[in-house]
Amino acid sequence: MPEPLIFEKSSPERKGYLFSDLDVPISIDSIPPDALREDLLLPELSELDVVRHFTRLSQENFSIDTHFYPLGSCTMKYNPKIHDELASLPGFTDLHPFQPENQIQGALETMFELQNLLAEITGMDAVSLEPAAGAHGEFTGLLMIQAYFKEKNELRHKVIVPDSSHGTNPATAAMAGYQVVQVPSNSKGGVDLEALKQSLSEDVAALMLTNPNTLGLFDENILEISRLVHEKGGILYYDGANLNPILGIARPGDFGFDVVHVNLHKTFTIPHGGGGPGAGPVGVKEILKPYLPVPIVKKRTESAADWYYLDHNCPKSIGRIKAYYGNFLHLVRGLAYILSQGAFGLKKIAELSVLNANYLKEILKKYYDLPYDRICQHEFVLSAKKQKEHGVKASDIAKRLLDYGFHPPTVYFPLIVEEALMIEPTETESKEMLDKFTAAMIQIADESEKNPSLVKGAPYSTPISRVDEVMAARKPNLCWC
Amino acid sequence: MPEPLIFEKSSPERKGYLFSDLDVPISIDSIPPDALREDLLLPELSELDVVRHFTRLSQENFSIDTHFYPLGSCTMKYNPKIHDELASLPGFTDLHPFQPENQIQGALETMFELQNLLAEITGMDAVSLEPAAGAHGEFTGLLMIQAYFKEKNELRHKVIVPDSSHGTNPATAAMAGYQVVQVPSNSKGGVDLEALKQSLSEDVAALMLTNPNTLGLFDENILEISRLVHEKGGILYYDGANLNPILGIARPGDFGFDVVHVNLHKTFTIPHGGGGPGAGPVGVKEILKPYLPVPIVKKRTESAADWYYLDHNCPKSIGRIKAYYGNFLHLVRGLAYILSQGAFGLKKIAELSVLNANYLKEILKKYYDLPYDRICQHEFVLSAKKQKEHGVKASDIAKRLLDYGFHPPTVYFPLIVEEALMIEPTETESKEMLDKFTAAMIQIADESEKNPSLVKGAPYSTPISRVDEVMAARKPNLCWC
Amino acid sequence: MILPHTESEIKSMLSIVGLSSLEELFRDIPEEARLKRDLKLPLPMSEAELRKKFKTLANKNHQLDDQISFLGAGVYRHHIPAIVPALISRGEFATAYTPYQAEASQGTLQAIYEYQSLICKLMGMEAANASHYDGSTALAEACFMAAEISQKSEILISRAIHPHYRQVIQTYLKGSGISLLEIPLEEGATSKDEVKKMISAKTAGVVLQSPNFLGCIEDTASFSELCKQHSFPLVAAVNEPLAYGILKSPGEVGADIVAGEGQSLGIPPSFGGPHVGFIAVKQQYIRKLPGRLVGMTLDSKGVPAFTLTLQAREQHIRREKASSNICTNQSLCAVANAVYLSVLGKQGVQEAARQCYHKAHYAFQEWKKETGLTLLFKTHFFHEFVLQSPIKSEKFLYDMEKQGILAGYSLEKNYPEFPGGILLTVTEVNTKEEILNFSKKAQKILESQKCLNR
Amino acid sequence: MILPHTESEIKSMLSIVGLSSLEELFRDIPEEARLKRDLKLPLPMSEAELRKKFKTLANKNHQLDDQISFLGAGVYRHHIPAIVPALISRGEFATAYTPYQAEASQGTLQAIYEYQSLICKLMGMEAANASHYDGSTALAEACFMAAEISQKSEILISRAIHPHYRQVIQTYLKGSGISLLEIPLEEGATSKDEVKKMISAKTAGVVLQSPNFLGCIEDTASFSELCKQHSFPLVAAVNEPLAYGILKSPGEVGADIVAGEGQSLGIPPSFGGPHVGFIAVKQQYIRKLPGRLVGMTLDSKGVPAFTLTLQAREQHIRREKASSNICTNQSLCAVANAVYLSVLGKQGVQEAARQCYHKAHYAFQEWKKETGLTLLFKTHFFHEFVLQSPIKSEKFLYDMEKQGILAGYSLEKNYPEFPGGILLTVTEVNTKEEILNFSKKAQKILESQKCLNR
Ligand SMILES: Cc1ncc(COP(=O)(O)O)c(C=O)c1O
Ligand SMILES: Cc1ncc(COP(=O)(O)O)c(C=O)c1O
Repeated sequence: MPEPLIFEKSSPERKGYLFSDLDVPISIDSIPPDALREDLLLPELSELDVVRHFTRLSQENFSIDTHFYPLGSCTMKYNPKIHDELASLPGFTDLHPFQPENQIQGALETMFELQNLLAEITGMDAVSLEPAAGAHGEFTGLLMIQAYFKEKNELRHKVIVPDSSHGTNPATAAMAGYQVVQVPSNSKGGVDLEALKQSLSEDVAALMLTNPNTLGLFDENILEISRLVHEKGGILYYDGANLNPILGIARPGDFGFDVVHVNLHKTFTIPHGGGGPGAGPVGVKEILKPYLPVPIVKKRTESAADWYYLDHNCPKSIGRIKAYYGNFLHLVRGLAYILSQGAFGLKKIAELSVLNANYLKEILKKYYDLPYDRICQHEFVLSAKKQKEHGVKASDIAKRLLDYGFHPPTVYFPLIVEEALMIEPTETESKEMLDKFTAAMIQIADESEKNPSLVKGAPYSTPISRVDEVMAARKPNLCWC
Repeated sequence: MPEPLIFEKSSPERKGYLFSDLDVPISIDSIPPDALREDLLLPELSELDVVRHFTRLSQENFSIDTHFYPLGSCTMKYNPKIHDELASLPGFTDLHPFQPENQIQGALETMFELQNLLAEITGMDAVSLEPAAGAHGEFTGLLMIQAYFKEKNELRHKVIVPDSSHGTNPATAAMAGYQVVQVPSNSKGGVDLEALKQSLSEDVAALMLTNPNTLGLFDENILEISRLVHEKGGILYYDGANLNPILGIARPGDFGFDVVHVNLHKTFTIPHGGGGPGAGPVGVKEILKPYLPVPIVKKRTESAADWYYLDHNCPKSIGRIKAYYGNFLHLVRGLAYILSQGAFGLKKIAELSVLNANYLKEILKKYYDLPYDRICQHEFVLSAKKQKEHGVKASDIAKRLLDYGFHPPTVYFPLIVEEALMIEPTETESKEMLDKFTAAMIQIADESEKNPSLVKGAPYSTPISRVDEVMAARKPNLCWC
Repeated sequence: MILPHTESEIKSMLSIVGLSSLEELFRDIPEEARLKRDLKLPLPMSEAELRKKFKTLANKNHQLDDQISFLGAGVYRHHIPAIVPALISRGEFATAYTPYQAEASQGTLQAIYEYQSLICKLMGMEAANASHYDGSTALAEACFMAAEISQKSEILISRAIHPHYRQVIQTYLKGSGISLLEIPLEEGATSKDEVKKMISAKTAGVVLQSPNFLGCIEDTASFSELCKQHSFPLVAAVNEPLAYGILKSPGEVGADIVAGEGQSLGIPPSFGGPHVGFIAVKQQYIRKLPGRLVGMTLDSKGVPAFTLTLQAREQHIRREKASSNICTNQSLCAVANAVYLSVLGKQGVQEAARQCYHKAHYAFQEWKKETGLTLLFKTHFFHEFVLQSPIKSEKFLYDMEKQGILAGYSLEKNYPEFPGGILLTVTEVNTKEEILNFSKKAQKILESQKCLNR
Repeated sequence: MILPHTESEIKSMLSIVGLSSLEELFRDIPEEARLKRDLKLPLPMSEAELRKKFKTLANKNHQLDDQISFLGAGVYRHHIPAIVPALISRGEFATAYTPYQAEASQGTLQAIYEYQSLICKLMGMEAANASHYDGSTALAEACFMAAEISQKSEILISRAIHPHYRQVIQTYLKGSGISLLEIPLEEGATSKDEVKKMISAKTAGVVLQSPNFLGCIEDTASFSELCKQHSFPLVAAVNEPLAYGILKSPGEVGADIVAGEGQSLGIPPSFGGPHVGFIAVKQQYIRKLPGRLVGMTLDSKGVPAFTLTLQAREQHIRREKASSNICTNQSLCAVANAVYLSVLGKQGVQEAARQCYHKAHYAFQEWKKETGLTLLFKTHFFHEFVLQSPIKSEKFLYDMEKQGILAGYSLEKNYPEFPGGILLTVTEVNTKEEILNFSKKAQKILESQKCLNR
């Protein structure tokens, strides 16, 4: 811990912040004394202490702004600084969700426009911007499906999830009360159609498909899958967290999917913030529209001027899934991104993100095992099998990459690939950067053979060396005391 | 060079920035072809490249926001973040100096208010906010003195400067065409009165006094000095760059000084920006007021409302010393600081900055030679004499401090102390921080005895090791090519 | 923003990949599945055009700061020290991902560990998760936890919980088989008599908030006793964490789980988001917590270090058996909370709470005196209270808004049992002048209304 | 902002110092020299009060962005990429001091080395200093340099240099014994015939700017030849560095010293400051440069590294013999220039210049057609030009301002020889719509004026 804890820097009686003097008389009417707090164990620091502390902490991070960050499944693309500027306009930040409609027209217009653009991009009929993240979007989607079948009086209690899906898919299905049925992948990394057919029945409410899947592969049988599920009356849920590589190329709605969520914090450049906040809008086809969460932003054109309003009057809606209306400031960012790109720009993003991934794959497959040797989409998954023969695991390679100045790929995910290294470069990285990265990876492959203990002891250049995760879990210390 | 040069990251044809499409027809009327440029050797990068480059560069700096920075003569105090917020209000930044008077009332009011507050703080009758830095303020001051004597038809061509003064003082005097006369310090670190008397004559236009001087000492004979100079008809110039320790305690104007400059970027918390920009307002007594540079902000009260204007109508003025009206955004910061402190706050700043310095001095004088063992003001000067006996120089100690996470003191300045280490902690540092610093200094004193080569080889923890300054000066490489 | 690839680079990369055009990269996508036209989007905008567009949009909103506002109801205006946005906007915090690689993420990890600790101190709890989407969803997941802990299926929730929160919980519980029953109110506080009647063998837990949505301070301790007697957990909801600068924390009055909203701690209203939820518990429940947890451990050299821990609760490891589906949370907002609580510190938080309290009480007395508006409930309050408007509250608010004052939140829609009820909030940002201004404007409106009615 | 010291710390520190009160720290200050009262300052303000106060002040100004502006005259509106403020406001850049300790300052040093290099590339020069206060003072010091190089005492300066700059030089030269003579104009450009007549044995150098203050492109090459013939330096002044995105750089047309202003390169108008001056020279003059210089060298391990160099020119070493008194410069603004030039890059700078050029020429043609306003000079221009108003220029500008348009800079005060002359600037930020708007408004004003005059 190169920087002490904020609590350790505290000094009794020190003040960090000055309030304006109280400009009203002190109230005589007072709270019952037994409701009053006696002690408050917050630290006591000066403003400079706090600035220095968090500035120094920040420097201990790898981030997109400082490092190439090819973390698979996370789409760590550049987050344009202009979006920060736009999202911090006081007209957006200093706005209360309960202000009267005439005072929030700009915010509603922003949301309305984004709803429409996302519908067009995903090929859906309506969009809700409320979900705060992808998993939240999934939950919303499944509840809509549930409401749909409830109205139809169909009892369907299963949700099918391929084994290559993201962990949130089965977790969400379980949270919505469904029984999760897993189908395996075929040898080409797609859904095993035979297995799918066998799993399908009148019990199945939905198939949740991550596509391109977590192997970075586009399922060639997508239309067949869609047909099969619909045939049995099931609903098709599209996990569009990985929409990046198909922007302007193909649309979930056109494959027959009925619900899709997208992650604005991946495809649409919202900064990840060290784990959040994000935004996970959900789009639906006409059949599910009545079930969208409330409220939905609508427009009416009154005497020449447009008027935006929040429609709560949706009797079949699943209800509210978050207080207020979504992570609004992030919606500003998402809209700004789409507007800055246009149709041509979004397509270019898809193309170059896929080109970058394939370029890395082609070079690296000579040094690392590539279980699915196909054209990939935005990402691909290597296996450290060969390196494991020398005792070097995927996690060792990850740590060693830190010494070369790269954030590692996602490791041990997806679970279906042994010693997985899941690499997603994104389109905002240049060829030079990719070349530097491959050079490091090749070097590490070489080290793994010739000097495995070097790799296994990594990292050497970070503020701390490898952490003891076992101890962390055995004796959890989650709070300073 | 842990981060390559921006030029080395360039790739031909790469674009980093998109302009709106040209919305007007292209002009047929065109520039003579021989005026047209053929090539432009600027780098070609993506926005992400640039963000990453400068973010990484920034991390190679020590700064107040990351480190204790006790650089003598520089008053490296905390720069409140609120000032950045205020100075970047669009009403201040998006303002052209030539907008009509009715459009700039807020800016002029800001300046007017600051002029008055600085006059009160320094004990002067009028203030110009135009100078961009301390040295610029000095120059302005000397030109006013020159104009004053010119009008009186007195030919005075000398300026007296104590040997403990800041380098800008003699440099400024020379630039203004004066002959510089240096007077030595006495054994207590003050001006040698006898020497001063001998230097004084009808030839002397002014004495420039840095007080507290660069030894951190307040000249006990200040009133006597002032009397002596005035007696000979000379003008008293006060280098108020070090005003911090006497804020609210004493005022240059009350000692009889006629001109004073202050450094807003030292005493008044303007961030130093890696060397600038700063702001060096100049205050004068009534006798010099007619010579102030143009324009001066004035107020007239018209039909209930105040009206601010720029007065250019000053026939005796030395003229303009900078385009427009000073480093305006910094004036916003300076005003905000004064207003946030009030009289009580400013005095507290003086007291605690002096307390911090004396505290360090008392502890460190047991380990390092203290040539002037007196109560100091905001700073004090140690000598590394004792350490030099072991071959360890002031600069070695400075470098070694980096390994302990401290920015070093100013070294080899003032020139009158051998192996000088000039330490100014400022009031924004806590006792804990001072204690950590003394611990490091004591440790280094110990190392200097027991393991001098360790100290001489420092630093070991910075992005680069000790630079070759001789080579830099011998074969200057000032431009990438 | 433009992509870095030059034409010649694209060519050379394609040739390494063994393709001759970018189109070929998509050959796995069945022809019929492809989009055969361009997306129908507006033409791309330059940075300058974006600035203009969003400035125009922002200007169509009416900023709170440009009017007088006593609107609260779960989202509060407090001073935000300038260092909060300055620090959390640093690229190294903002553009990092979830700290899965501990060695490359100590900054985020330590900041979140400190956040967890600060929330625990403020709430009187022993462990907190690394944040949740918002107060409403945090509370919904806390209800899941309660049911899981008690292994029962009926949650009793106070009617004085934020209406949005109750609605969200209702939605969340849909597929779960857990039901939600509302405990009626008495003088704005949750009725102890009623809750006693409602408790049954199915009761999974009680959800209570103090100060509650109507501003009233609840007698949480008695509820806690009741819960203990029946061995199910008391879930404390929180809208206004700053209240615990002067009021006893939920932990001190017996809550087992605390879930709520951190927006008050350094985050602007932002039209409702991003804000930040938290869930904090007593030690025994840590393995039931949803979401990420940062723990302190050692590195291989014995240096204290931080890492994500107890991940076996989470979706990426446990899939359908995870304690929640949450993955992305509100990390950067949690860091904002940490910066806020650090710079205000003990005295600052106490002072902020104190000022809220005194200003709200001054306002209420002043308004009563000058306008005749009266308190609807007799229960003690913190910085929020319900006034009884003699005219329709929507009408009163509308007229006040025309005078430049946001005069609170109308209870009519969500609490039809309180016609004319207006929930008003006064915090340290409201000045005496604003309070007096309210009196003046309200007086006039109520006067003129009286005339009309006569 | 409050100081960190607690009462008990103050006590313990005082006891180490051996004093019993803070007052005693000042015992060296003679009693009579002390201030015996409190400073007369307003009561201290909290952060919230500061925000309110400065927001009010800022709102009393009229932002350029809220109107249509064709005001330039040395300070230009250009798009500033969002990354410029985002990067230079990083604490590590903003709160560091002059990089005297190279090992702890590589960030600033490398950024400034890059700045120097970028300025050299743009200006066609070989070395640049680490910045100067602004264009005017940089040019004044360049005049000192010229006199020092030629060892002569008379500077010939074009009358088409920014009037403020000429005034500043006049002030700067006061104590130096160097005099300043103005070269008259011909069609808005500096008269070659006149300068030939003015050159004498005393001539120390010629100062010329292209595009000059009146927007005209000078025939710098001919002046350069003249200077070479007489062996004194040609000093090129610069107001608008972006012009060299399409125009030949000062270096390419023969300047020996280039001095000017970098505000156009990523710095907002800011009511005139902070902006940033620069001085760039050919190799042979580097030891005459005022101010700081960053050089590339190696560290003790042979790694390339940066350091301040040639410090023997500077005041802190040489005192009265220094090449200038400058110490603090405008470093952070120089870094802004570096970020701006890096992100625009070659193509961006060319494009910005191209757009300025075409928009300005379109505007002039449009205005001529629609309003009858004519160009005062026949000389080619870049993005600035002088129109001849048939009515008093101050009156025209006043009427236009009432219509929401800043219609330029009146030459009447500083160039009485051009009555009715108005200097207008059109850059890439001005839209076609704004240009057409100008026509409409100007038409009306000029029409109504004609009626009056009839
Ligand atoms: C494929 C996929 N689905 C779902 C998610 C979950 O999204 P979130 O983390 O926003 O909840 C992710 C994000 O990591 C993902 O990659
Ligand atoms: C005592 C003293 N005088 C003058 C100056 C010069 O001020 P500036 O650097 O702002 O020109 C300084 C600053 O370093 C100083 O410390």
